[in-house]
Amino acid sequence: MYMNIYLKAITLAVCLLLLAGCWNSKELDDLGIVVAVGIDKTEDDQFLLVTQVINPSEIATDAPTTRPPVSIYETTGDSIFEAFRNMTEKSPRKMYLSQLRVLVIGNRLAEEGILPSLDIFYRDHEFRTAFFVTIAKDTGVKDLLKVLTPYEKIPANKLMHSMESVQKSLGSSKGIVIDELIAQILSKGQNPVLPGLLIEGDAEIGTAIENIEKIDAPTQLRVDHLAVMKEDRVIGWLTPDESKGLNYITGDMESTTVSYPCDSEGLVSVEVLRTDSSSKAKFEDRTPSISIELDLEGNVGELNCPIDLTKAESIETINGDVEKKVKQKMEAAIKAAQEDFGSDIFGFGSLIQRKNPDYWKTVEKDWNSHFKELKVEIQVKAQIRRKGNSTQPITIEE
Amino acid sequence: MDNQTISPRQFMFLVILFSVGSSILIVPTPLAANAKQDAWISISISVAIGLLLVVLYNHIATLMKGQTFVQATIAVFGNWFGRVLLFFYLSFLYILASLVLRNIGDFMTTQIIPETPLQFTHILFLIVVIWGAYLGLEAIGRSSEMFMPWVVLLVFFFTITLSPQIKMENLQPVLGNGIVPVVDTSTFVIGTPLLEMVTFLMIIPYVKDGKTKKRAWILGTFIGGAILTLITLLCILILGSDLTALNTYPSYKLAQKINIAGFLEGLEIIIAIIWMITIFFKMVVLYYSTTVGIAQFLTMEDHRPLLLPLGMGMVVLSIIAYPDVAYFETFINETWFPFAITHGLIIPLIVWIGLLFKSKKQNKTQQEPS
Amino acid sequence: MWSMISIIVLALGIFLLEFPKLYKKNRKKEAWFFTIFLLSFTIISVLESLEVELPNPLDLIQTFYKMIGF
Amino acid sequence: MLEVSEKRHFTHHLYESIKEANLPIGEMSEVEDKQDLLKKLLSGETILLLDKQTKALSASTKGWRDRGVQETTSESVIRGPKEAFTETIRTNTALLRRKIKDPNLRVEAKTIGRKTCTDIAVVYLEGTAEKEVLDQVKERLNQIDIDAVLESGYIEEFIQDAQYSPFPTVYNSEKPDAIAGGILEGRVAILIDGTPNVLLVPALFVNFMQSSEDYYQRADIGTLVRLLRLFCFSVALFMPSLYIAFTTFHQEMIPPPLLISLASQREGVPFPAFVEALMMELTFEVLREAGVRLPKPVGSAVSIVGALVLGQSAVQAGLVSPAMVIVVAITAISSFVFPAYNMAISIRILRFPLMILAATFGLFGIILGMIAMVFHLCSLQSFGKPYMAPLAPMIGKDQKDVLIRLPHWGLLSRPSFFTKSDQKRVDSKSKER
Repeated sequence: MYMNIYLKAITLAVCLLLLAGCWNSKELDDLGIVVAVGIDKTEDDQFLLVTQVINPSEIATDAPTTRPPVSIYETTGDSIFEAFRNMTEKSPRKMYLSQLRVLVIGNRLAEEGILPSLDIFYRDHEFRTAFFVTIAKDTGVKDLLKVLTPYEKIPANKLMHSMESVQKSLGSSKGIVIDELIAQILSKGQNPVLPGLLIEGDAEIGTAIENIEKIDAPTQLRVDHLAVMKEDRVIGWLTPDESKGLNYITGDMESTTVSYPCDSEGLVSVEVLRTDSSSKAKFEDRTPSISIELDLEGNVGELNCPIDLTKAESIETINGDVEKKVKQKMEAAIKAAQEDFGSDIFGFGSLIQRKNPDYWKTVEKDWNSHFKELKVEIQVKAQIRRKGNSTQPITIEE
Repeated sequence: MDNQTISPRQFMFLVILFSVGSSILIVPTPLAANAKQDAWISISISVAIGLLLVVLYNHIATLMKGQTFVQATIAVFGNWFGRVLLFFYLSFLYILASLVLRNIGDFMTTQIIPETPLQFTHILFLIVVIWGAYLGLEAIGRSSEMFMPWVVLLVFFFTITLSPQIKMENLQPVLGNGIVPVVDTSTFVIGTPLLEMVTFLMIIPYVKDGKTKKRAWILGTFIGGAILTLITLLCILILGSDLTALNTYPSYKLAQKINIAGFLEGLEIIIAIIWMITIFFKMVVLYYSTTVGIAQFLTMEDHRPLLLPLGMGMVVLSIIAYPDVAYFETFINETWFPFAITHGLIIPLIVWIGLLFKSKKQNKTQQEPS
Repeated sequence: MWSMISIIVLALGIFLLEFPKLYKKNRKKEAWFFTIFLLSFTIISVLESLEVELPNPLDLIQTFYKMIGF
Repeated sequence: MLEVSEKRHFTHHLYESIKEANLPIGEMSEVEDKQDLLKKLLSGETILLLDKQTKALSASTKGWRDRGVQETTSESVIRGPKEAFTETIRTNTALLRRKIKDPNLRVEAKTIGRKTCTDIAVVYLEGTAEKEVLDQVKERLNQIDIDAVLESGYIEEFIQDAQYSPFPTVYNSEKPDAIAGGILEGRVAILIDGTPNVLLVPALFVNFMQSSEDYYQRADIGTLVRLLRLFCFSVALFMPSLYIAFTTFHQEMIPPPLLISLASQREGVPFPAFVEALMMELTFEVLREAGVRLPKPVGSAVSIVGALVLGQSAVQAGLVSPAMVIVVAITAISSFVFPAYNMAISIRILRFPLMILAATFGLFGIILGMIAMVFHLCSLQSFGKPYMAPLAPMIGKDQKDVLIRLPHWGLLSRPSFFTKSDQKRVDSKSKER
């Protein structure tokens, strides 16, 4: 009897709650799924917010229509949060941000400092931490997000995938997700780098659906090299080689190519399969220095000069040449960071902090100037393991 | 109350769930903020101290001779002084229970269902807690056996899937800021949940088999402490101490980082489930011992009529307990530890001394005639 | 207004749920305590729903421990 | 005077000899009461009245058309005996006796029902069945005072422990091998005349997850099937509510490509997901009920209507989303997996409150609902045995025949939660070669 009354009471309570409404429920078809967000400052010092919202029925359909797969909304506001709310004036649906793929930061904002504007992306419960942060290089964020991409229907997905594949197989850039970025900005011993995005071709043509109706899309999006930051401001850009050097040092290089002209004519290209870098801080008389050891393993990828690959020495020479080449890139990156930018993008400061926390406390305040003086030793060890399907370069015997 | 008993194993599970519940939510942040990368050392220290505390509680439990803390205190100090002590003890439990309720409510409304009014979340949660407390200790103990494997499994899964993202260097330098902040911070974990274990003095008389139950309590505290240490360690290893301190709920953020084969994302629900289950058991244990305590305080025969009225009060208290999160943070950082030590250590110590005297006297009276 | 009515309805429901049993079993003391608890907490809930400032026990605790120097 | 008494003496002698030896009929009994006599006559016995005798003889000559032992209709198996109990209690006890030829098998007869006088038999193994359980069964049966008993459901409602619980605490089956297996474990079977459904107590939660076929297939297969059933249990219970919770509260937990496709499917569906799910589930329940009641030739019409109208047209008309149809279908199929029909019904009932909780609080509601359910399950008892045993309270040595099933040579003892005495099942030497 007792039990029955309790069951009734609970059912009654549940019914009451149901009547009170489903506060938080939002139906799937009421959501505007945002895949990319662009932020920048306008000229009158307001925040500019651009969102790329997907049109689900266009993407998951058997019968494509002429409507574009994504739409763009643009608003301004005194804060980013306000700009998001202002967006409801334009968009029929509530912006749903959990599926965000890419956050694009405009030039103007990047030079002013991005940390204040990152707050909402970390604070709000709707954002998840797995989205890339990038910088729009030489273009406005809106133009960038407006470009329709061939093959991949959602431009934001295309950006994310190319960023991943550039990092995986070329190594001249790398993706960074928001919490890593915030951790690096907050850390005194390391400054972050951000990948850049740019438009190739005419921005206007890219917005039209005709852009993707052509085999050779006239306007395309490209992932470019890395932007060097000092704390939260962008202060310059690395060249492709320096970017690769940076990735070698920080151990983010997964796979890339190294090519160089050989003694006579032609090129040797080596496919780097995996790298393993370890950096250590050393102290001599309270002067810190960094030593980097890089192990590199690769294949011969392409060969069009007369080298006799059957001989063990020739593999040795290739090893040596690759080592030299990679070391150059790494040194270039360090030189750029130390001399041009004065920004510790490698995390050497954190290494020193871990090695000698007492010393670190004395230099922590103006680490970037100490960084300029820091001595770095580099050791590269390359190992070419295989030479592919051909035993020798394909040449005509003379 | 109604002669329900639980087995030592069930008791151990309750202790584990109790020590993990709600602490797993709130512990990593302040720890990482104060002790930085050495937060896990702080937890280990406090767990070691907590084990000593449990030894004391166990000793008190033996001296209580099958009575609950409330009954024993009244028996030792009489109706007047005993009741004064108990008033504080019971109000401690009641306030603790409503704070725990608020914790889960806060978490749900910040992370999972932000637009739902707080009080409705509390009411729903409390209805189920009352249901559990109504069914009695036996059902609570058995349910803990049903849920414990899942909690262990989920914690295990959580650890395994996150292990590729571990960065060992986040732990270095060990003791970089010296030992002082580490020891200083360890008071936090002693305050919550270790001193809160004084609640079990209301439960332990209902545990069968006097010998293994002591071991069960100590082992339970140890395992619960180990889980807490593991979660904090994972937070620091993966997020780093800066981000851990920045997040309100770092372990939830941590779960967002699980990514299996690029497809299985969004597994933060796993940690949410662990939380809900463990916090639920903490609530049930607290609520049950509070109502049983109040019923014994008022020499009632049954605690069940009190369940619903006290629940109404708890919803109100949990709402007004703190106006905003900042208030809670200062309260938990500054006032909670002395508050918990008064009720979790000083009152039990007073009762302990009283019990010691009483048992000495009894021994004498027993020895003299013979 | 609605919240006040629903609180009172809820309290009445709890009363009807528990009281007859206690009355039948002739447990006078428990019936009294039950009624006192229910009544006082209902009043508190109603006051809370009318947004009356209620004293917060945590404030009390905080000032007490501040006083003795924590 | 003397003649009369001699005559009486003679008839008495005759009466005695008829009673003792002369009539080749089993089950002769004496009747003294007129009321009793009428009752016996009406229940089909032959009454032999002798002049000048105050007692009558009643011979059990009951005879009726019965259905004969046929194949089971509600619990079909691939491997194992296919016979089912019939409506006749004598046949049923014989079926059990044929399986268990132990002299300790006891059949205790009873009649319940003031008007129907239904025969009831309590069957158990003396020495194996626990005395407390047996006493409780008899006590509860003796307490019943009802005018009619037409089916075992009447008895079940009187003797079950939790009067208001969606979960069954009495097991029933129409398969003699399942009941015999239960009796051998030390449980008590209750046979009721007029129904092929035999009750078995105590019944624990895990019993409803097991089928007698688990023991006939090889151990590994039996284990896998049991785990599959447990999986289906959770699917049947939680699938619709999880779907509602995920699509209306926690979209961030759906993998992105799936989210996009779900969102595009929902485009233009007029109802909220909760109403959609409720509608579809209700429709399915109606369909299932109709399928049971309809005469066989019309049955196919229902399935056509169900498949075409609900599966196809409703989606094309944009009333429901295809994903919802899939969810409902998976839920329905999963709920058919259980060997015990009454457990399947309780799952069907519990699905709806869980859906309501999911629609108001999302996953928070579902988990709280689940916790409340587990607490309820853990508080249940069946004839003094904790319902969730041997999971909670955990009994280590009984785990070998719960979620997993060890091979028969590994199941050395009977489950200890039913009986403490006569534990030995398999001699450990029987596997030695």
